[in-house]
Amino acid sequence: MPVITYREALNQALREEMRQDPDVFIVGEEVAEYQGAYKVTEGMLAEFGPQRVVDTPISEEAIAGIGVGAALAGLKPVIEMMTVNFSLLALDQIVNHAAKYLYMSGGQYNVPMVMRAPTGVGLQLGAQHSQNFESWFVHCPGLKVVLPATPYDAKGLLKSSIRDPDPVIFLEHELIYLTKGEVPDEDYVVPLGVADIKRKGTDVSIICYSRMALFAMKAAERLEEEGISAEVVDLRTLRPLDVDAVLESVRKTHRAVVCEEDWPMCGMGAELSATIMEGAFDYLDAPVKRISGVDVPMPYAKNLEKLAVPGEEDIYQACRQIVAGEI
Amino acid sequence: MPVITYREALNQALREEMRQDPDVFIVGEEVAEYQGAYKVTEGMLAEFGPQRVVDTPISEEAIAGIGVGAALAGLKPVIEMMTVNFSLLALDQIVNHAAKYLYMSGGQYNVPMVMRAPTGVGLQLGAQHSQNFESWFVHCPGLKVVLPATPYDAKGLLKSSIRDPDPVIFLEHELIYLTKGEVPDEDYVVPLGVADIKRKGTDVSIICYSRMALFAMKAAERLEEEGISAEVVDLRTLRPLDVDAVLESVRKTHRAVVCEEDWPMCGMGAELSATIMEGAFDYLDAPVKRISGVDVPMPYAKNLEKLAVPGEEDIYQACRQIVAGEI
Amino acid sequence: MAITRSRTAEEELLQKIPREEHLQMYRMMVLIRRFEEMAGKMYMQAAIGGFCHLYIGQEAVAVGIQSALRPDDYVMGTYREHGQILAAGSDPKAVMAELFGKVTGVSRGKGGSMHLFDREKNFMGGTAIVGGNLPIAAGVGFAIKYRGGEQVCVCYFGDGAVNEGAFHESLNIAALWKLPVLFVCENNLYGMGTQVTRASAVPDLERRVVGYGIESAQVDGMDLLAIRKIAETAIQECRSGRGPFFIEAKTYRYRGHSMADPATYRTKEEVEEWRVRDPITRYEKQLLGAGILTDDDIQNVSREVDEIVEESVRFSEESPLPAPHELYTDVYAAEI
Amino acid sequence: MAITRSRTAEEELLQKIPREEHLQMYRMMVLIRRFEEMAGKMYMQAAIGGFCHLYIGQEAVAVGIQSALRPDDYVMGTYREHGQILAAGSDPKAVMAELFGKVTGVSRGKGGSMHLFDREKNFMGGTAIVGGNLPIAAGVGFAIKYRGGEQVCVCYFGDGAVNEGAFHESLNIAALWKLPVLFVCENNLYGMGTQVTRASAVPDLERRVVGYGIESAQVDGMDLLAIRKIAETAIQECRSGRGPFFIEAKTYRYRGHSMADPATYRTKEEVEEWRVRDPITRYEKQLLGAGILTDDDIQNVSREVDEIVEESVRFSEESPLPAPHELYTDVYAAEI
Ligand SMILES: Cc1ncc(C[n+]2csc(CCOP(=O)(O)OP(=O)(O)O)c2C)c(N)n1
Ligand SMILES: Cc1ncc(C[n+]2csc(CCOP(=O)(O)OP(=O)(O)O)c2C)c(N)n1
Ligand SMILES: [Mg+2]
Ligand SMILES: [Mg+2]
Repeated sequence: MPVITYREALNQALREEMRQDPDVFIVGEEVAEYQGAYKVTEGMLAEFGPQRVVDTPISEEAIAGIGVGAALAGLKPVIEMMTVNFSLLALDQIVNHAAKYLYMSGGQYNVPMVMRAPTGVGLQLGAQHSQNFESWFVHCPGLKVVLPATPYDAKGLLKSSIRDPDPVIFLEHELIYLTKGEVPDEDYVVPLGVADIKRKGTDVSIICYSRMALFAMKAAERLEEEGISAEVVDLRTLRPLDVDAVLESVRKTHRAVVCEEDWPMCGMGAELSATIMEGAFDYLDAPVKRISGVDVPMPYAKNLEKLAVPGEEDIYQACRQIVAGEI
Repeated sequence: MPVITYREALNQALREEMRQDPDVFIVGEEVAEYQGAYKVTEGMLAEFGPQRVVDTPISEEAIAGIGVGAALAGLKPVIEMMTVNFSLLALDQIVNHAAKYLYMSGGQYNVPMVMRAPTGVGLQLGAQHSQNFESWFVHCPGLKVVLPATPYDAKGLLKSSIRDPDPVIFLEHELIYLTKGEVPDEDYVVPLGVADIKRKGTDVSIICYSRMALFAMKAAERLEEEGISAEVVDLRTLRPLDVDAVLESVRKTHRAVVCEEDWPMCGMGAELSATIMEGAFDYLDAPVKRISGVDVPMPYAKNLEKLAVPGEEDIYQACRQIVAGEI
Repeated sequence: MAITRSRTAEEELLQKIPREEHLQMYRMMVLIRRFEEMAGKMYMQAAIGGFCHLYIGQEAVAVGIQSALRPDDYVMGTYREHGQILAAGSDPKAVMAELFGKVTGVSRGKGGSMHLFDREKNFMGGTAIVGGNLPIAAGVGFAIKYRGGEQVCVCYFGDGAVNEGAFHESLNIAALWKLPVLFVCENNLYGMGTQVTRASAVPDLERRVVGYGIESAQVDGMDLLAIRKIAETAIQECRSGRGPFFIEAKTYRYRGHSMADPATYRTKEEVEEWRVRDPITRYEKQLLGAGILTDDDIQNVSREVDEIVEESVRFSEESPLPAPHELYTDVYAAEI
Repeated sequence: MAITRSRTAEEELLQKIPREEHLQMYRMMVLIRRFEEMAGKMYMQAAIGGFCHLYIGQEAVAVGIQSALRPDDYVMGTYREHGQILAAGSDPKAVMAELFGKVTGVSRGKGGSMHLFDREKNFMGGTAIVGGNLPIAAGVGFAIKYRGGEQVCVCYFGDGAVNEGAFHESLNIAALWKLPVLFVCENNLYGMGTQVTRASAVPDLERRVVGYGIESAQVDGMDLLAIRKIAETAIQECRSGRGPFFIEAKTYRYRGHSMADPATYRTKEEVEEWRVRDPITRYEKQLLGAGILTDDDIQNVSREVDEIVEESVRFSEESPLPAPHELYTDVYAAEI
């Protein structure tokens, strides 16, 4: 199977869907002539032309509205927010409109739109450009939230998201665009709402998603050397959440470490922790351990940024402690 | 002590602070001539004049920016978002700017601003006008989040919020403006970050805030008749969160029911549930029980709205079950 | 363009439009008026909940605009949209039932007064966020152009909405991409209690769009024929691919902002001045004067409309509430 | 107003401004140029991280505007603000140290290139959100007026920011309330890779503010004296309480959008055309021509500035990183 980057996998997904469905188009800042701020749409202007690969003014709220309106009129828009940080300017369209249209209209108007956005910490991009807001989107009924960790999942999930009849928030971690993996050339999809056991284990369940899943895999390898068998549950989709997969794993391992790069309070880690307690309380040998970003705005200085972002070592240590009964 | 409404208590707090500090002013849609959409600023235009009680165009993002800029220049703005639903249009100013200015400037520029907003379900206001977003604000370091349940707390906490050197999100539940309680005429404050044990108990801890605290008190009374002693912990401030008060109560009662009107996923209930497990796991006789709004956009129809919003009965039943060991 | 006033142009139009159509437009204006009066009454009786914003006084705007549209055109309304959706041809029974929160309502009782939708009529809501429909209208316009269609998307909004960032972003993009969107600003002088002069640095709202290089016109919002005329021109512009068009209709709401608003911020005199220019009375006079309608016709319309409104209330009262399980449906279109 | 071009006006200004001040402005332009070239170099050496947006080519704008301000006036910058904060008088050492992420930086290393702050100079940032500083500038203007002060708040932003809703809301409110805000649009023809003609329905950006009834002017952003002149007029307008002022400075960035951008979306010819109009060379010629500065002066400035820049790098290299505990400080001003 060909080995390509996460970014190329997304590009493939977009091209394949646009080739087979004329109603699919992509719109956003710098997606066309500039080939995308993160080059995800590279070459697409040349293949599909300016009608279907559309550059916009710097108007996030309108970009989201273009998506909602086009979707209501029957198209399948993929809107790109240059980064999730700027989607704060578009939340009224996403949350008050896209997420509620179907419900408010009593089932008449669904919104088959995908909002793609790079998310997470970068390389010293500072407080306003290093955020994660998946918990905000997960909070809102009517939205679906997807955060793939591997090129294979990225392609399969983006294709599912584009075909999905509901608004999907599709978040791509900025620091994994260049990671590589096997990706089939042909058409395939990864269904929304299904977690993937990226590694089987018996001693502790590492529940994770996006870039944290890559750290989890590395940590699990190190743990194995110490005879600790960690199961890595990559959620892939946060809403709908694959609660069964999470509980099944924890009921087996009796220990859970939940991981997010995002800030802790009211984050995905909190939701997972609560969900696990509610569904597997009697199976737990230890409290669920949360690993999150440090609860501060992201500092610019390299040394401070390093301290603020959770990684492999944090997962590794947490698993060791929880298995050793130190948590 | 005089008995006044929650709304009058807020009005008192605003007037007292504006009388004693000329840098305090209030700005927002319809706060002046219209006397406030919910009449919280009634009579204030007459007392303080249009320079300090300022009507704005319908421009939420600019309103928030007026607050941030005025605060940076040394004033103490109180901005009113007509309802928290519209603050979605102002989140870039609140989260990317107000919450980060102090940090990004290395301590040079703090933002002593208060954003007041009615929140929560109303009387059949529909999907776009019946939301709670406290979990979103709680998620963000740099912000403080306050949701008083009683007139006494409302006045004392609003005064603390106005005097606070940091950005404070102050959320007032729409359906408790007319509730009454004893409120001192004179100057007093309720400190931010301190929960209030509204009722002592031994069998179960009801952790709550805002309107849910009022339901919790009623539920606790009913439970007492059945010989169940419930402790009601009114958080009052969600960020900073009074973790000690929560854990102390749960370590005593060994059971916790956490209540929010908001949607469940990544909500305050999830945060509390996780926090309690992390801090009192060995004390828990049962998993923490979450009570939240139903995970759907708010329907208009009266009967459906009633089903969507949690209340006294839900808390009552949850406490009975958890004490009976059915959870 | 300046406000259309010339007598001759008016007579021209009166004659140009077939009697049947005059009758339809007149009936629709009267229907909206009576429907709204009834909605107000039902609200006082607590048969209708939530916020209820009446369209009384502004009838000529929606009726004039909608009368110039094709069935396949799209409409984006506001939260003051009872009149807009009725003018778009929706069944008054289903609209009233929605206000009652019944399952027979246009939105199955799940939307309410501020969230009326009717897919059959391409009526896309119904938003309670001021200015929230403007970016969406641009999106609908984009879809029309994407498909090479000839439809138009009409977007209604008030004088207050002009100051939202969404207005700015949407008009710039619609103009930049030449989208077939007809922006209709219903300038009723107030946004809640705020006079347009206290909200807009330039109270002449047509001036507000100069920066987008967009075709625009001001029109007397109390003059059905003037609105009908400019609507035809504007829609033609949009269809022909020359881009969006902005109409400022100067109108007035007789009632408060919503049923909850006593409207103490304006004088009785001001309200009276506007009532004198009532759009229905005016159109009625024109029709009678030109011999297009007779007193009998007027009385018939009055009787018909009263029956329709009565019937809409009866229907709503008798209709069932949504079943409890409806709470959980329509959150997602896909099975989860 | 039209772009200032008249020769006489230019000579007038040349003579009116004292030599010492000319020397300062010239030195500042050269300092910014060399500072930015060094920053670019340091970025390539990975001594500077994150996004780095250079001001090269636009020096005349910030220098011209800042030279007309008082020390107690306020400044809101963008993320392309190295030149803006230097022109505001901040210490080059502290600015460079911030780019290095050192604790001696203007923001203690916690802000970075896009988040420069200097309270002593009333330089309020430094925002990485396009258009994000416009509402804040209105707020600062509000505070000035609230206190009855005579200061002005200058707000810099680019041609791309004009299309954000924040621009619209802020200009309307500033005009409506007559706030002392000087809006300076640095139109360098591109927002990232997007030419202004592909982003703004009306590419003549001065036209974009007609709808706010705001005083405005277009100026050659490569002509320091022209900018200085219009800045004086504009600032006078603001101080006198007549409300905000909008300046569109037509300028150009020689480098890509950021250090990461090869700028393949524009031709070498276009870049060359603009380089010919280089603001530093032009001002230099004027000063020499009028006998205000001598070749020696020019060489001295060059030497001084090189030393300052070298020194700023040395200082930054030698400065310590923020201590680990700084990660947790400055989240809140109050003890928690
Ligand atoms: C974003 C947003 N801000 C504020 C409100 C509250 N609100 C509802 S209607 C209204 C006034 C709107 O005035 P206008 O646009 O003139 O429309 P009109 O009511 O006069 O028809 C306001 C402020 C809202 N619903 N949405
Ligand atoms: C709200 C927001 N949207 C998008 C971006 C990404 N971005 C950074 S700079 C830029 C272009 C801005 O162009 P302009 O306003 O002309 O300023 P210039 O870079 O030319 O100085 C964009 C799109 C951002 N930082 N913030
Ligand atoms: Mg109005
Ligand atoms: Mg630019």
